[in-house]
Amino acid sequence: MRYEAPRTLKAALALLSGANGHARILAGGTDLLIGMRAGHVIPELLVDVKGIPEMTSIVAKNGGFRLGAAVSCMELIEHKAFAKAWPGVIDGIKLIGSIQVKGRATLGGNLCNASPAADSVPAMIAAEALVSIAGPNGKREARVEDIAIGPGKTSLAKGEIITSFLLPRRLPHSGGAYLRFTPRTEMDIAVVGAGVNLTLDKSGRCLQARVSLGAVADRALLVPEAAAALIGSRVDAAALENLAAAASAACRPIDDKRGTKEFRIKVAGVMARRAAEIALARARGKN
Amino acid sequence: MPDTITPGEKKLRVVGTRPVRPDGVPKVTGLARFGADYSLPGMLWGKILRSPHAHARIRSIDTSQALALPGVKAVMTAADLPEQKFEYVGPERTAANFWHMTRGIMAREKVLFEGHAVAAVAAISKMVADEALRLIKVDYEVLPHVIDVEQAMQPDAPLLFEDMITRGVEPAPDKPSNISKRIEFKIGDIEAGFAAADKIVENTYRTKPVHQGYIEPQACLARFDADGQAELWASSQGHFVIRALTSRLVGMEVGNLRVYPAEIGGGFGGKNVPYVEPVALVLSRKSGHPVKIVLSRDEVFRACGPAAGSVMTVKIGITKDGKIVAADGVFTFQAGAFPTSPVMNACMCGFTPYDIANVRSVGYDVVSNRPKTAAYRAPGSPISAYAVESTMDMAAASIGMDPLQFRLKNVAKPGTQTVWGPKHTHEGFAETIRALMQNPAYSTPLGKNQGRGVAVGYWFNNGGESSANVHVNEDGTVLVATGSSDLSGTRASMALMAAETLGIDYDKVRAIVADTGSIGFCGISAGSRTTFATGIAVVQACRKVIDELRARAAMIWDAKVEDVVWEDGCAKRAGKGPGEVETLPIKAIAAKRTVTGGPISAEVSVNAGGVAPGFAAEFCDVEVDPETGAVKVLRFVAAQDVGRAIHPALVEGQIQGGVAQGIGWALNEEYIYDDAGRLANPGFLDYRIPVASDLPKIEAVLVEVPNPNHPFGAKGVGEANIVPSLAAVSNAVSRAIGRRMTELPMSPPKVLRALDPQRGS
Amino acid sequence: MAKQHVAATINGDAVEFLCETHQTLLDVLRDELGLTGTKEGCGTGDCGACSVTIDGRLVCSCLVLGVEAKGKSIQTIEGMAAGAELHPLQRKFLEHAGLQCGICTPGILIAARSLLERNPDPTEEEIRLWLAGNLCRCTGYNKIVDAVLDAAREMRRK
Amino acid sequence: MSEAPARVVFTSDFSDRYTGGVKEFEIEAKNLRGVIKALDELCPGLGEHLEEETTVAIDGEVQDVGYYQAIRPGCEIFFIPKIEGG
Repeated sequence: MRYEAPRTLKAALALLSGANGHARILAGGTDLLIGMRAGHVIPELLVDVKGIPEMTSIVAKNGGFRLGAAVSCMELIEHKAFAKAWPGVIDGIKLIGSIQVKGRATLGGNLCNASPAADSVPAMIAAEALVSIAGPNGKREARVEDIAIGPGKTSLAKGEIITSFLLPRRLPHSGGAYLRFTPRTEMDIAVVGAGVNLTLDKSGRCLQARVSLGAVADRALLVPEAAAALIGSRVDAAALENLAAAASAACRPIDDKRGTKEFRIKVAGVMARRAAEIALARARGKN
Repeated sequence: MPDTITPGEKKLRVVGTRPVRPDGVPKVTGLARFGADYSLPGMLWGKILRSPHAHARIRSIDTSQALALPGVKAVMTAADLPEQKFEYVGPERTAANFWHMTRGIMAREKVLFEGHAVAAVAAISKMVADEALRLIKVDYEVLPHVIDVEQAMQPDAPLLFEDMITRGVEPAPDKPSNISKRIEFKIGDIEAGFAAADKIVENTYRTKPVHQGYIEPQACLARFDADGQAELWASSQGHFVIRALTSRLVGMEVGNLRVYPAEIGGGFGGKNVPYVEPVALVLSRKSGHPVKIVLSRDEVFRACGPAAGSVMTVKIGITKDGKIVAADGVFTFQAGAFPTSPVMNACMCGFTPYDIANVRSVGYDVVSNRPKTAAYRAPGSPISAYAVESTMDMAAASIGMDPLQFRLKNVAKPGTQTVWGPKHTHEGFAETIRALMQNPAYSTPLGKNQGRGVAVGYWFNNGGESSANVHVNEDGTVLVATGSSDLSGTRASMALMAAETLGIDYDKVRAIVADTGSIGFCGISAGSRTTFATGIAVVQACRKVIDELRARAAMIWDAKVEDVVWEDGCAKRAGKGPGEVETLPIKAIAAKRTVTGGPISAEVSVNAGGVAPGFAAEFCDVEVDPETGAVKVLRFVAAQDVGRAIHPALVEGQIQGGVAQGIGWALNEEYIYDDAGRLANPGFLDYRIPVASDLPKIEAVLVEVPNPNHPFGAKGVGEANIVPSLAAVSNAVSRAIGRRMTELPMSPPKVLRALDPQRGS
Repeated sequence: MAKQHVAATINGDAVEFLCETHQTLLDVLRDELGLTGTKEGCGTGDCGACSVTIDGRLVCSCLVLGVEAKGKSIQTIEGMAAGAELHPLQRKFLEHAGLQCGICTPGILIAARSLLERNPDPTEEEIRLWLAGNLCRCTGYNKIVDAVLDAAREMRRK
Repeated sequence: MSEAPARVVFTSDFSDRYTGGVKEFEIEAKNLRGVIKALDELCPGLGEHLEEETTVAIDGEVQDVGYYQAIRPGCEIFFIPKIEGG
């Protein structure tokens, strides 16, 4: 097994396209190393991207943020301006494993590992985040919800790397939140996750909203029907109930060791409603 | 029998204080050496090949390619272990059968569970060893398997042992089954008892197997020399017992094996028996090199005994004023792949907190395609207590009586007969319940979706064989050596008891754990026996040393030994003038050791009896999220009769630790199997032991009703604390949601289903 | 397979070692460098027994490759005491009986120090959340939390 | 002092296996060695089972089976399963 730590994106892309055998990108490694230990993944080349400046920096520009895909979760959590602007995204990032794991884990890894239960993904989808992708055929952008296409599968072409995430400037009176359900308070995998992002007009009516659910299908879902339940409403009890119903209706879960179908469908609505309540409070400038 | 110091009598100087433990500093600096931390020059790494199937016949094993791989120095299979006679020997409770035990170490005719060891290799690196395992070809004939205990009892269930006839049934069944044994304990006349009852409460309960969850995987280092002598560095709960079992399994004389106690990273019963030691020894014998084996967490979960799962039915008859008149329990335990779960303990402990004239406990021990169960903290008792205490809670509620009042009204006292015959002789049960009732938190009001649950629990505690050596060093400091593995600070309690007995300061005593070549036999550190039994040996050795010190002082003074007393670490005798006292401190006597007869030391070996049982009473408050079924434990108060707390901080730690394990057992811990009989959650991510943020403060209430048979009144403290915890949590959840929970773990989906008005239990 | 040459700083000392590409930092520390104070409880980042800091960042050394240590500064439990003088956290763990078997203790001490570097005055809840990645099966965490609170108190006074 | 014999009691489980169901015996002996000897004469082989498999409660006090345990006339002796813990 070869290990390379290129200093430039160009060099990284060259290594990946040049690799004849099985090459893997090493960012935080919190999933890759476990797979290697278990013998599920046996790469011939590891390309460590943590030495590439544009993948390891956080840049604030005209109100938005560009987050390097290899920035560790702890760096994002400790970045005051970002945490203040996107508390809902931070909610999701904070739930990715222990402090130790967050010291290594990255947004890029959490997305490309393509686990339906990844905690940052519904939060990023709700936030309408974009990803910048570099590959043998140049650069492109994509929506976060279009990357994972099934458990462990992504839409990325061979040799492509997600270099960064883009979060737009926020409109006034916007708020977001991510909540998940797990049996333990920490150190657990989401049984259900719900990310909600909404914007109010001056009168307090919901102008726009995005709702995303995790761990209830083969990948994180964007649920427009759930968002529709909020848009135009004052996000009152009735709207929240409709949101919950729409969220539950959108679930296509499985029974597994972490939860039952029946449980996931019920709790998806509960998580979406509670996340919306927090998002609403944040949009109104409370906490 | 050693005399007791009862409260009010002689004031204790050091027993009951909270000094830093002798092994403390190396454990906070990373220098303490645990099982995996030992190495030797030329050492090889051993790795074990395990069965991917839950149940299969082994047609053949081809190790030739593995052996041919460069860097591989030895390969072993069960053929390298001597066959053992089929007979159940030793205590009925453990019913050791070496024919089973050797097959547990390495499969012979069949693999009986996923993860069952089938072969092992020793190589120059972990990587080469892993590669070698991939080269071993095992030809399996896959057989139908059975995981669940109730399915395993069905007449058409796949048989693990085609010739197993249930023991304890007269006349013996003519057909084989997976039911290894039936046991029954009975007093009085239960039919008459139930006939006299105003109310009868009955329910059936199920629990899942759970793992002890020690953070240190099994690990050892073995060196087997050409002359047949061997040394073993292992982390275990008893290096003498590891020596006894390992030498028998490997086929060597006990005297040829010396076992050194590594620091042990948690055991809780799971390290009473060997798993890797015989394998490492054989690989070392075959390779001629030292061999180290360190299990992975995955292997620990798949192959190292968890606690039994169960299905239990308990029936209780009470009068309208709350007197229990009859109790009947049927406790069916999963033994795992080989016979003998702790179901006998379950039968013996379940109803023992109570004074009931008519009681029957029936137990079934059932094998299925899971790893053989091992002991886990008060083995068996928390499981039957869960069923009994849940039913007691229903009984108390059915007559609107406070659940602690109900227990106090029926609590066993000296003179109460146990279901297995003898009468209780020790106080402490009622005192412990009263202490809990008086806890101010017990009367605090509860909020919405909250519930308070109580339970009590009994554990035998244990005595038995222990040895201690006390040596007065040249400068008057004292060395205390015992053969008891120190799981959680017993070196500190030994040093405290020695310092108290000798009348010297704690920091003048150094307590160590000696290897099997350096001290007499000591039983395992299990059954809450160490501070009691080994403590008695230490105190008796100190008393011998005191007699010797008096004799030496008499020689120095040219006096009669009868005229010399021992007080406050000094020899004393009446001086010339009236009221005058001459003293010789231990330091001065040690300085004169050579001219007075040489080194001053004493070794004492005992078989300690007069054990007093452990008893705990606990309550907890929970809040249930009605929309998700999530349970939050808000408060936990645990009262335990500890006899006397030798080192109170360590005793509190035992109680808090036992309760934390009980909470995990009650809420989230379980073995989950897929349809192929493979464990689906063999890691700490999906086998959910409580993390720091899951738990509340756990308040430990130390109740001290001394045991007159221990010099300082100590009773065992390690185990009784976990016995009521499962039931306390279950009773709290049941009261919070107004529905009786009858299955552990009470994971959120189960609680949410119970809350569903349509389908609630 | 050619081994990788790595130069790093461990507990303040310049260290060089050779390792296989797949070898974790944990295996390098324990098997190549003899620093066995860092423990393996799971090898999958779920127990925290192998906690170390890399350039001041708390991580599980079982989830880091040895080769990734190139040019990094690593702190392990062996470097926590200042010579013969124990770190306040080490002393408070002893005073409060914050350990029983002791296998999780090195990882918890490293994690707790990392918390106090960022938050010198943590609440009990903050401590429990920060330490959620460090499993302890003996203590029920009570005395661990007490020890960290007390150490923080003492360190703030200094 | 009275020469009342000691009352020896087995669990039903144990008596079913080794004494043909007889649960109680009256034995005169000074110590446990004498009790075990007498029982072994009544049920050959029983002695070894008692020594290997049981703990004894003499008037309620639980002791390991030891020859030296003194037996008071008229006392109650229960042979019970040996306990092992976690």
